[in-house]
Amino acid sequence: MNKRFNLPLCLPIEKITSEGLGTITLSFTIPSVLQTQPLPGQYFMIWNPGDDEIPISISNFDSNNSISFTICSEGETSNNLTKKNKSKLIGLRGPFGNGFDIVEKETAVLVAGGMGIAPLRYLIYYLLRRKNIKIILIYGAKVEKELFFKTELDNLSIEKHFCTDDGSIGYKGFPTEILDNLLKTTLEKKSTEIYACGPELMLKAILGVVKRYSLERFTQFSLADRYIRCGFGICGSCTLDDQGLTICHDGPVFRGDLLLNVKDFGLFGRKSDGSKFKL
Amino acid sequence: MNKRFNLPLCLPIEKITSEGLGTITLSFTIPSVLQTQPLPGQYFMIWNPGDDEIPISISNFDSNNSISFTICSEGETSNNLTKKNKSKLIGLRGPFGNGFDIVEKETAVLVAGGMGIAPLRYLIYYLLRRKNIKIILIYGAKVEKELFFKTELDNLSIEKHFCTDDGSIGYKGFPTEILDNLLKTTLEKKSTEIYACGPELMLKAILGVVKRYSLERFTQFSLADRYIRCGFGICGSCTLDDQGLTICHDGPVFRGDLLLNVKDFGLFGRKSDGSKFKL
Amino acid sequence: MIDLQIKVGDVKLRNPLILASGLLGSSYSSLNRAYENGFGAVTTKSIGVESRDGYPNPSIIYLEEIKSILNAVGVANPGYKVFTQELKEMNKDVQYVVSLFGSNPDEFVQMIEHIDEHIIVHSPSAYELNLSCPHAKKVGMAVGTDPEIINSIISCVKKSTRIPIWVKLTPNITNIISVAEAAISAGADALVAINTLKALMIDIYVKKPILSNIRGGLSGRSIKPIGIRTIFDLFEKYGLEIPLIGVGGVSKWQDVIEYFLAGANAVQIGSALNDYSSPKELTSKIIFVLENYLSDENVKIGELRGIAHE
Amino acid sequence: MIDLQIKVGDVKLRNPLILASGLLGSSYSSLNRAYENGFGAVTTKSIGVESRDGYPNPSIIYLEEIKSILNAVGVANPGYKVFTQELKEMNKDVQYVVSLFGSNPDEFVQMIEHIDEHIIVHSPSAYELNLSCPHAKKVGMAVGTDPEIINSIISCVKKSTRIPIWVKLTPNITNIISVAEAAISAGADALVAINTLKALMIDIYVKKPILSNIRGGLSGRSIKPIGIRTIFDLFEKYGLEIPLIGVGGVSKWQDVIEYFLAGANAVQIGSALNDYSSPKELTSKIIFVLENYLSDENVKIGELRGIAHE
Ligand SMILES: Cc1cc2nc3c(=O)[nH]c(=O)nc-3n(C[C@H](O)[C@H](O)[C@H](O)COP(=O)(O)OP(=O)(O)OC[C@H]3O[C@@H](n4cnc5c(N)ncnc54)[C@H](O)[C@@H]3O)c2cc1C
Ligand SMILES: Cc1cc2nc3c(=O)[nH]c(=O)nc-3n(C[C@H](O)[C@H](O)[C@H](O)COP(=O)(O)OP(=O)(O)OC[C@H]3O[C@@H](n4cnc5c(N)ncnc54)[C@H](O)[C@@H]3O)c2cc1C
Ligand SMILES: Cc1cc2nc3c(=O)[nH]c(=O)nc-3n(C[C@H](O)[C@H](O)[C@H](O)COP(=O)(O)O)c2cc1C
Ligand SMILES: Cc1cc2nc3c(=O)[nH]c(=O)nc-3n(C[C@H](O)[C@H](O)[C@H](O)COP(=O)(O)O)c2cc1C
Ligand code: FES
Ligand code: FES
Repeated sequence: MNKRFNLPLCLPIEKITSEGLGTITLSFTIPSVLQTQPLPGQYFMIWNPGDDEIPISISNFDSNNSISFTICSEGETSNNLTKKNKSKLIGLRGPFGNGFDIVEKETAVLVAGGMGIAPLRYLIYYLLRRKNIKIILIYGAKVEKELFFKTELDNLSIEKHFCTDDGSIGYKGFPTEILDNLLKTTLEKKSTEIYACGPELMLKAILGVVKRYSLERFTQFSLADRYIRCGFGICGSCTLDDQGLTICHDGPVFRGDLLLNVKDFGLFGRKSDGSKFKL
Repeated sequence: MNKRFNLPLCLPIEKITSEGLGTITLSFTIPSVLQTQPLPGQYFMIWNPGDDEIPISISNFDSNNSISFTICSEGETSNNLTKKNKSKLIGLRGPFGNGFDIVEKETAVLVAGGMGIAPLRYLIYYLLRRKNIKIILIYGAKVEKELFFKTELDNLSIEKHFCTDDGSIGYKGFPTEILDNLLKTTLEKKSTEIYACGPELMLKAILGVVKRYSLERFTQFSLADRYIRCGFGICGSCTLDDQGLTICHDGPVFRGDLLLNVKDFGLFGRKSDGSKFKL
Repeated sequence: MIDLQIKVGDVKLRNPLILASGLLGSSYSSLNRAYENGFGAVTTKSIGVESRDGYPNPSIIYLEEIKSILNAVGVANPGYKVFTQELKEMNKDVQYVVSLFGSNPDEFVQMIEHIDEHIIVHSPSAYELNLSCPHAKKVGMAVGTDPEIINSIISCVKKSTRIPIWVKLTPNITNIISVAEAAISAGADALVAINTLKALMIDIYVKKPILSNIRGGLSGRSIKPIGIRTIFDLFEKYGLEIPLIGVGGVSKWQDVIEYFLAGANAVQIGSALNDYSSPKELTSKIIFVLENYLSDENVKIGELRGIAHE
Repeated sequence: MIDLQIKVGDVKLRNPLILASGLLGSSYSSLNRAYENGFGAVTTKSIGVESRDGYPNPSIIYLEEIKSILNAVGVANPGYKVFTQELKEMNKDVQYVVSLFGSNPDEFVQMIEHIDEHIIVHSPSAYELNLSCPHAKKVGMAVGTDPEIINSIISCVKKSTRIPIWVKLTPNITNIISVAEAAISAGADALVAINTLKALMIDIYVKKPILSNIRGGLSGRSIKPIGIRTIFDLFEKYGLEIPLIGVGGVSKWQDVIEYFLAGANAVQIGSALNDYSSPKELTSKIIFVLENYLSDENVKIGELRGIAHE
């Protein structure tokens, strides 16, 4: 049962793992009486009491009810969160959003850009439990140091393609190029589902690629560049033009065919005052 | 499922049966989506919109969700209710109270005084559905005309003992005397459960009788002489001294051994202002 | 065992759960029972000078959907003289609070002097002045929104008795501080907040208000966030200056803690009686887990007071 | 098919369900969508003179137990000039109401004149003055409890526009008639009631208020009996003299009827969005059964207005 905690569930930080570059993973154990089974792609509102509360994807969840969030220091709140000590109480409100639609196809191609690896990491573990799905991860970052979970991923028996803008490791270039190449060569398109997460501009580029192969309906994009307030789709802070769908509730995962009609996809975000900003 | 309607369920009067002497039976059909299965001895708060709401026992309930209440004109509200027309809306709030504890013994002796027949009528039909219970009804009233449901009861194959104060029909005297006589002669005490309803003074007399046979634990009394306001045991209008049990919620049915410790049983009631009055 | 004793001013209670006024409070028997069943103190139904039958039924309705109650009992009571007889029957170990309503200082003084005179051995722990009932005419809220009347009632009452005076405030007001100020400056020994919120419900088939009195007061879980806010407001303004008793929607152990954190010294419980099969079940369930929480957090309950303001 | 058309003064709506201010109202897209999804009209988020980021999160919390919401968004908005751009994108068939907040008559006039000037072809159906937000400083309730300020705001605004002025009132007040009176005498075209109730919630482990702003406003089913009572009060006093829009806890078709019986001409719906999977599901479920009820009872919806007073 995917129970939602509507009020912040305040739990002590059980484990803090440094991922490098101002990025940490916080783990908590959800009391087993409060059974929940969140999906990859769903997120929680993470409350740092006395400070602020921000949306963070689930970067792992295991059968022991241990839940992890990987937070990158982007601004004040995320930065404060990366500096919390063990045992401090953090409020978890969620899970929110639709999560990825887990499709039983032969191949799952996961495309991550930067922090976009967080929800895809949980997706990998989730898919690994289904033995019959082949997983291909394409993961890019600016530099090697920003390739979080590199060692952990190296230990997994999945197909991996790393890339960096500067070529410090892996392919020199963008994940889109690798994806394009795979689609052009080895990938059996009919049996492939694509899952992408990263900056909206990268997602926009991916949409361009998959469209060329008419795969937009089979590509799921997880968006993150809108201000989230309520998380359950009522305040309207995070709507996409023109359809008025909310990222927090109707998303954050959308299929490419829908995004083709989203006027501001890859162009504008919305700030907390509701005004638009250029992405 | 014994669902309770906490807000008045407003239903049209479906059938009005005159029982004589300012007494009528109102029947309603509870929509089957609102499944409820009230017990004999439970009551509803019957709301005459624009007027008042008074506690009335269930005098029948059948498998077609038809529920009946038999109301005797005692004062303003009950009198107004007896004059309602078919199709008028009446609010039903309930069922409330504990109801009779249906005991699987060989013999059930039902002792009714006057209007006390109402809940026992439903109890009879309820018990008749359990083939293996022998039913003996002792039913007394002041005069023949106050023996409600006489014809209907005559048609039932149960053992009946009628009595009236003036001997206009049946035994001349009180139900207590008949009960005493049965207990003295034919009744196998170990396999008998007694159910009594009527004016509290009569109930007090019955308690005196059954106590002589040490049957107070096996005699259930349904009380009605306290002002009922909430029906669910929170306002305290209907408490019994000294234990502070409520008639509306802990009762209206109590066993005799408990009533032996109720200081005001058969002595005092409480009015709507909370003051005591002599019964 | 965890110590749950608390103090409301000079009044010491074995635990912080007080039975609220108007619930199981019209006879000595139900008050005794509630105390035996584990409440730290019990409050009587509000008593007035004259007897009142209250409003016709329906006068108390449970709103399942929001776990709340709508009532307009109309301060039914037998009058203070008759009720004094009930008080004489209270068990000697019971800590009880007598709730009173009236329309002017004289009425309150008259009732209190009578009770003080007739109940000498086992006096009430406090008098609670109901200046907040939303549905009775000329009393309760009608006097409880006017700081001047409040001030004069309390000043007079304080002169006539040595028993602590608790003042129960209404939330149906623009600014509760105005009346709290009047109560405190007149010498109130504790503030009790909140009473019910003015509310109404209509049956859509009958097309009439359900309560015979049309309007009534809303209580129960739906009003807890308003009760918490009120206690928070009062503690923010007065800090430790005056004891505060939190009422409104307490039904679980967490609610007790929440009221303490907001600034309360004790809580009253009313509507939640309907959530449990008996008063005993209510108090024992709440107290059991409350004790666990306090021992986990390693604090005394009193130490939680007002902590949410830090 | 049953006719659900209603009129709020001169404003004709295809059905009586209006999207309440602050819900899905910050972009033209969500307003268009809500209207397409079946609302009779949609209200924008309250807009002010300057842009505001609103309060940090948590700012909106769902209280499952009482099916209610506690919020202190802090009237986040991009300022009226930027927001006018959103209004330009509204679909031409959409009936929309622009909600405004401000701290004095000039601010309201300034905003309205700007919008009137820039949105000529497809004007708002009404301006709704938010004189009732409980958690923003110097605006909303801060002005909405003072009859004099209300009167001067509305008088000035009425002189500057021909578009109907709806006035949204706060329930956090001793006597709502005092402010209603001021609004009506200054020329308000409709009253909207109620906004949220001042409330607060504390986490017992963190021991702090959950909302970053500490206090917030309570909405949703728990406040319905208070909203109904308020509309009843207003209709009792003013009868057909002024249109009334009922807000607070509407989530089912029965609630719509109940508000009409109390005296409303239309209702607004906010928190209940969370009870349905989409605005479309909400409106279609409500409208479907509403139509059945009206045909069973053989009345037009408008004929139900105020019937509970008879
Ligand atoms: C669905 C979703 C999932 C996310 N998952 C992750 C994740 O797993 N790991 C991770 O590190 N980050 C994730 N983010 C991004 C993260 O929420 C922002 O980095 C964070 O909110 C920044 O807050 P701040 O106060 O530190 O920075 P600020 O200085 O306040 O802002 C930095 C940037 O973050 C944005 N931001 C601030 N507050 C919010 C908010 N409430 N909602 C959305 N954006 C906001 C600002 O608009 C700005 O662009 C996710 C965002 C969304 C919407
Ligand atoms: C559990 C229970 C079951 C009952 N079942 C039946 C029944 O099946 N049929 C039947 O005819 N009567 C029944 N009664 C009695 C019935 O409720 C009263 O006769 C009725 O309330 C009288 O109201 P009135 O306004 O007509 O009379 P009034 O003139 O108001 O009073 C007449 C008498 O009824 C009592 N009474 C008035 N209102 C109430 C009230 N709210 N609660 C309790 N007593 C009240 C008065 O104290 C007085 O003794 C039952 C009562 C109880 C408590
Ligand atoms: C049926 C009922 C009767 C009440 N009678 C009184 C009363 O006589 N005097 C009073 O001060 N408060 C009275 N109240 C209010 C309660 O004491 C309490 O303030 C209110 O119900 C909020 O608490 P709760 O949510 O725990 O019920 C009554 C409440 C109810 C439900
Ligand atoms: C998240 C949220 C934001 C709100 N913002 C506003 C607002 O900007 N202006 C306003 O007048 N009311 C605002 N309100 C109040 C609603 O419009 C409405 O009056 C209140 O929620 C009661 O209706 P409901 O119970 O249907 O939600 C807001 C309510 C919520 C829940
Ligand atoms: S954050 Fe409120 S609608 Fe998305
Ligand atoms: S009628 Fe309220 S307790 Fe019995």
